[in-house]
Amino acid sequence: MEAGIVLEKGGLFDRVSRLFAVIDSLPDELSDEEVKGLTFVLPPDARSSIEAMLIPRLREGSLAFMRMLSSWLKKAQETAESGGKTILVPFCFPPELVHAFDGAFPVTSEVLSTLGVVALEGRGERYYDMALGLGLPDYICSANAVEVGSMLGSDDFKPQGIISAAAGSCNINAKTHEILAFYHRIPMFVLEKPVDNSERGKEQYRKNYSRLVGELEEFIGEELTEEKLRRTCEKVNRANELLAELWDLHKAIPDPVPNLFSLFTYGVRFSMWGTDEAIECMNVLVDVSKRRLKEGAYPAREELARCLLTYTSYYFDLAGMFNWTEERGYTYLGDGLDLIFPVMIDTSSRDSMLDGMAEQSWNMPMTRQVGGESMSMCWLEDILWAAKELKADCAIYSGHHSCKQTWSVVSILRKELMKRAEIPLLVLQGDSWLSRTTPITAVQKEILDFIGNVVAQKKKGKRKIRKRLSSTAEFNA
Amino acid sequence: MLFGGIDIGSLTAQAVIIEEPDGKSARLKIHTKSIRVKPDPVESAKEVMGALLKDIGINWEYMKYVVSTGYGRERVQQEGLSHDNISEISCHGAGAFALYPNVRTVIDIGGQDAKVIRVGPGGELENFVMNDKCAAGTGRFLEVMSKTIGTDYEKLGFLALKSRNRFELSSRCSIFAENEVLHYLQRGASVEDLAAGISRSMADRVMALARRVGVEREVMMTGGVAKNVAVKAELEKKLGLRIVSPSLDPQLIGAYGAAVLARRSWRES
Amino acid sequence: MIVLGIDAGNLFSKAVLLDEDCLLSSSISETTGNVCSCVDSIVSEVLEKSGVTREDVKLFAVTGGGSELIEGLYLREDDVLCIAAAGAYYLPDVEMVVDIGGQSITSILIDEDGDVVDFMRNDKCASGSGRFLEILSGAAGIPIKDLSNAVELAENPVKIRSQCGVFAESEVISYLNEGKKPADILWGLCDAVAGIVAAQARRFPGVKKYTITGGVARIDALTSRIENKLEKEYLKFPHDPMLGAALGAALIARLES
Amino acid sequence: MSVIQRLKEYSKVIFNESVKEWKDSGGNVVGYSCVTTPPEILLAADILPYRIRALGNPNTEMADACLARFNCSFARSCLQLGLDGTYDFLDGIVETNGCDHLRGMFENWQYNRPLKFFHYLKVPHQTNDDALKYYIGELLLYKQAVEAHFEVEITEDRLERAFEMEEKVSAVLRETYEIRRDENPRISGEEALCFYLLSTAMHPQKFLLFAGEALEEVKSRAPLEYRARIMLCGAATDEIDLLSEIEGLGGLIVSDALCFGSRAFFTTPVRVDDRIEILARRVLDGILCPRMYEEFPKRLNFILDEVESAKVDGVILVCNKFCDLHGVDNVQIRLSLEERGIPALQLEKDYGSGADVGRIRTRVQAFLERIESRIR
Repeated sequence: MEAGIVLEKGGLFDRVSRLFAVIDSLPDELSDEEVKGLTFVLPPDARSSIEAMLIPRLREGSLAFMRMLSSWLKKAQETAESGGKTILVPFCFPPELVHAFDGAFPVTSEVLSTLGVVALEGRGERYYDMALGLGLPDYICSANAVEVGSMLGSDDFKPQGIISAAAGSCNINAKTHEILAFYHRIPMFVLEKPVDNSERGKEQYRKNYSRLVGELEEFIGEELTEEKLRRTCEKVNRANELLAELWDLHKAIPDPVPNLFSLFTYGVRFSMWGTDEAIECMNVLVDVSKRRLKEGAYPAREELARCLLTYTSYYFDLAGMFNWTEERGYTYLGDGLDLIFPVMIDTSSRDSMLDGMAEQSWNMPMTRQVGGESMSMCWLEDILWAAKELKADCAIYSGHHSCKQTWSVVSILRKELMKRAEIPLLVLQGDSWLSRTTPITAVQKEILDFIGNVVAQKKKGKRKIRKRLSSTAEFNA
Repeated sequence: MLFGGIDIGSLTAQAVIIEEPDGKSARLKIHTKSIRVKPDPVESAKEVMGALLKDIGINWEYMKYVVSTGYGRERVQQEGLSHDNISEISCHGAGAFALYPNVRTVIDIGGQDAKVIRVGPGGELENFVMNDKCAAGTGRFLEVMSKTIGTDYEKLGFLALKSRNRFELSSRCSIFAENEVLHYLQRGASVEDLAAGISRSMADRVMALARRVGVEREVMMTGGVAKNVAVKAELEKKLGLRIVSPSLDPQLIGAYGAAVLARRSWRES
Repeated sequence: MIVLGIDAGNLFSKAVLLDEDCLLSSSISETTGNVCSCVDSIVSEVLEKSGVTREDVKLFAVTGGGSELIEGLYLREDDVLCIAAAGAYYLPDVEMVVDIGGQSITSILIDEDGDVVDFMRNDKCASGSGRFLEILSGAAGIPIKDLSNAVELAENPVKIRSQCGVFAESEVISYLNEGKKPADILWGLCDAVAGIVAAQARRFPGVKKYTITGGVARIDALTSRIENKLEKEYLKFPHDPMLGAALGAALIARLES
Repeated sequence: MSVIQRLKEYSKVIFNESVKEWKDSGGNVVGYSCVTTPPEILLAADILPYRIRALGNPNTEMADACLARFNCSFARSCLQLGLDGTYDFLDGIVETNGCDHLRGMFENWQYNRPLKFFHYLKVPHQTNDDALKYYIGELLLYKQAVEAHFEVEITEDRLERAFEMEEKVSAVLRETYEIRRDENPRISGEEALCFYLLSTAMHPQKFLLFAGEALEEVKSRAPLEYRARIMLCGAATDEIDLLSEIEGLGGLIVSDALCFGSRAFFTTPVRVDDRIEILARRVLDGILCPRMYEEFPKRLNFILDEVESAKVDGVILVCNKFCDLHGVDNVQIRLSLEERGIPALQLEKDYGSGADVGRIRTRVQAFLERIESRIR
């Protein structure tokens, strides 16, 4: 860091890990009192998020998710301590490839940023400011900036390598990884996604993927044997089945899957896919949802709107976003990051498995949509498909400033959604990871106005303001 | 011998004259004047310098060398009111250094922009950064906010020190922040807490700048916002060091620096 | 039937008193720290002006940011609906209402029945908003009410590029310091704001006829520029456009009764 | 009016006389926006390649209804000119994935005001052999698409002639840079930019005549005065005004690493026979754009060499707000330059330098003063 600015002791990763270490010591069943006691010690921002997760209807799922995370964080540290290689990966890269190695472990920058925002005092914005302090622009991806800021501005836990898998689908993500590697002099392995949906493009991607595998084997100093691959791929397939099951549960009306589970689902996907922890966590999410389906449980009197979020959600206030909406009868059918398109991997041979993994990687969120040949059309097609599958009656775009790709074509998405499926799209301008951009109260007002006037209104039937008013006027005249 | 500095800000215009008695004695006299700006910087320059000269009963022609800085500094020179024009960044650096040679970092928050200036051991301009992103964290931001809670930004500092509970100002855009502050005000938030929140968010913005060029002891704060004790205190906390206050009104440092540079140019020529 | 409509906006509070279609009286005042007392004062003002007693008023309706702070049995409706209602009712064939409020621009698409189909609002940046315009014309030394007349005097207009309120302000100040005339700067300002509004309005391409509400719509220098930029027909709001939401609230109240 | 004066005036127009003539004589014009699009292929098909520019156009009303406020203002300005009809003289467009903003610009352009010919040339972000092979394939598809739509055959000797023309053009442009680099520069950065702008908005043969004359005039005139020798690095900067602002303050731009500048034609010679492969290698190996995620050392070294050979006093790193590639790369460059004691100024600005020019002037003037106070 530059003159006069001292490195902070312990950054985002360290703080979050210590926070989550507590989770393991918790009993499986938590009473309301125990929750109170547990959150008592937390700073206000963290408390509100943890409380949001631990309200009765979410408690079981949340605990499973938090356990999964704490073991993810713990294993990352253990890998580092035991001289293994921790590798920073973006969310749009399937971490199972790294899990397949014995001596390596993936840490996902967006997941870490989100944890910082959810669980740290001041919502991790301090780290975002550190990134800006370096001179990085205020329009860089907050999903990375929070974690990157911590890595640049504190003596935080550092990875030994970086996989830059957004090359092709996202400029800023790739650039952020580049400057991180430059700043800490750590190797960066680029996995480029050609913006080309033709067979040439796919072939090129398979080449790039197997080159990456080779580079990793050399870097980690370990051969990726067929057994290791199979061990992992089988777990991936199991988790994929559960993912598909959860997806189908979303189709029920009202949706038995709590809003927050959307975040949990890809939280697992982006960190522990290909491990037993992922399967355990997914199992709980599915079981809870099935139970709720049987009981016909739903947080509000009626399901007023089935919203498909087209990109991300807002993470800086879980209570104010996920729970607030479902308590009003606004269902999250999931957001753009739930568009994972699981691929069942053929485990018959090393090649078949690598091809399957490459295909899975090709189908990851962002990589698949804005990394596609046409950002607008690839994105639109997936959203249309999901909206139809899940019987969505409205869509909400919420993202962050740095997503230049979605921002530059969201106007096309809006027009086409209306034209092709009569689905109205609310465009929110806040930032998923920064409350400072648009306070949650403003966001909530937008959503209320939108659903109240545009979505629920349709169901209630028209007000016919013009006809009725003029008739009353005539009547009274 | 007389050397002058004229600094046209967005709200006020300042003039400083350094009077160097003939003979060996090094005792310099400093005369200062400050007025509200006129629409035209040339007018402001004429008036503020004129008034100052009147105060000390001296005519323009006795001025050996004058440097203009701030808004419209070039035009002030073109109109023959100054011999040279120098950016306010250099002037604040030079002014702070002349007052206190141990200064290495100058944090200058003016009406429209915030700057962090690094000065070398010889007083040279080593590096600087100026807010090129959002304008939150400028004097204007603080001014709008103060107006919203019905005070001025000097008093706002003292209010903030009385704050009991933490209030986080989430918006950065001054127009939205104004709305947000109103929102809480209408819902019964205490003016003290709001003031503290505003000052903290100010300090955050400035810190982001400071990190970019780095901060080295001693640090001096100049510009109008330096008069806000809460922002200063917040910055001291974040930097973990004490911030030196100039022995001159912080708003005069620019003009004083201009005069200092005028004197230097005269000697070198 | 006499109906009272209130719009407790973030920056201004407005009240209207409607007897059927007849606007008996209206009142506008800056929203202070205490919304309730502010609303009370404008309510008593409209009653006084029109010589109507509280008892004569059959319905009270309130909308706007501060509405939840107002005690008493009021019918609450959100501002999108109210603005749409006002536009729909007073201008029978208008398809879009663009409301330029204190710190945001909202374009509301309405169908032939006058129901809201869709709307867009900028919740991130306040550029183009009423406050934006106010601050900048202030910086140029012209109170916002004199804007239109001042702009008439423009000879060689400048171009305002910054969309951030404070930066635009320093742009204005530097222009002043370069010796540019306030009129020329304000011309550029109106043009810039008109551009921002037009961009917002263009997001509903199909629309042919539209109107503009909100305080800023009072400024002809602006509405005329917006009109020139949009290849759509501008219908002038028949009452003080700043009263749009308040009128809408009253109208909705009449419906719900 | 002097030749250089005329050249300046000429470069300020988008649909200039030369392009008009070409159109009137029934010629086709195809637009491209990124230096990864080799113009040779179009030239060989007897099509006029035109590099899409905005020349500082600050108006983005129509574009703002498509692209968001968070998109680069250069991309928005270009889209505006596409939507308001300024670019209707184009018979087609070649899109590249130069950056996310440009991709968005092209998609909105094509969605809202489609052109007859539209081809997407996909350029890898890596330089390894797989990437090279893929890109060669892409260039062939690009060639075929042009041949198919405009019903021409791009033969080897047509290609050869195109190469020769382009080589001559690059030679002239390089010469302008040599003159600037000189102890006593006789061309300003502003003028050099005009040379480049014209070279991509005119048929090579016409340009060579014009530029030749201008160069003669330049060589015979007196050296330019300056306070400091500046190198300007950064994004798509076709804003003539911005450069004249900087030079007006005394910072003579003696070299650059700009997309509308050296980056477009400072290519290392390639020794292979196949012409398409030459084009491919030129772009992948030669291009100094921050979109190439693994090539930072190359970019830095180019700047360091220029600083050395052009005796640069300070480097100004310019970038349009919301530019991801340069926004981050400029930080890396700034850190690396300051490390070596080379003064660097990061200048983030809205496109169309009319925007807060006052603040830009303050920062640049202070930067020059900083350089001088170091010299003192």
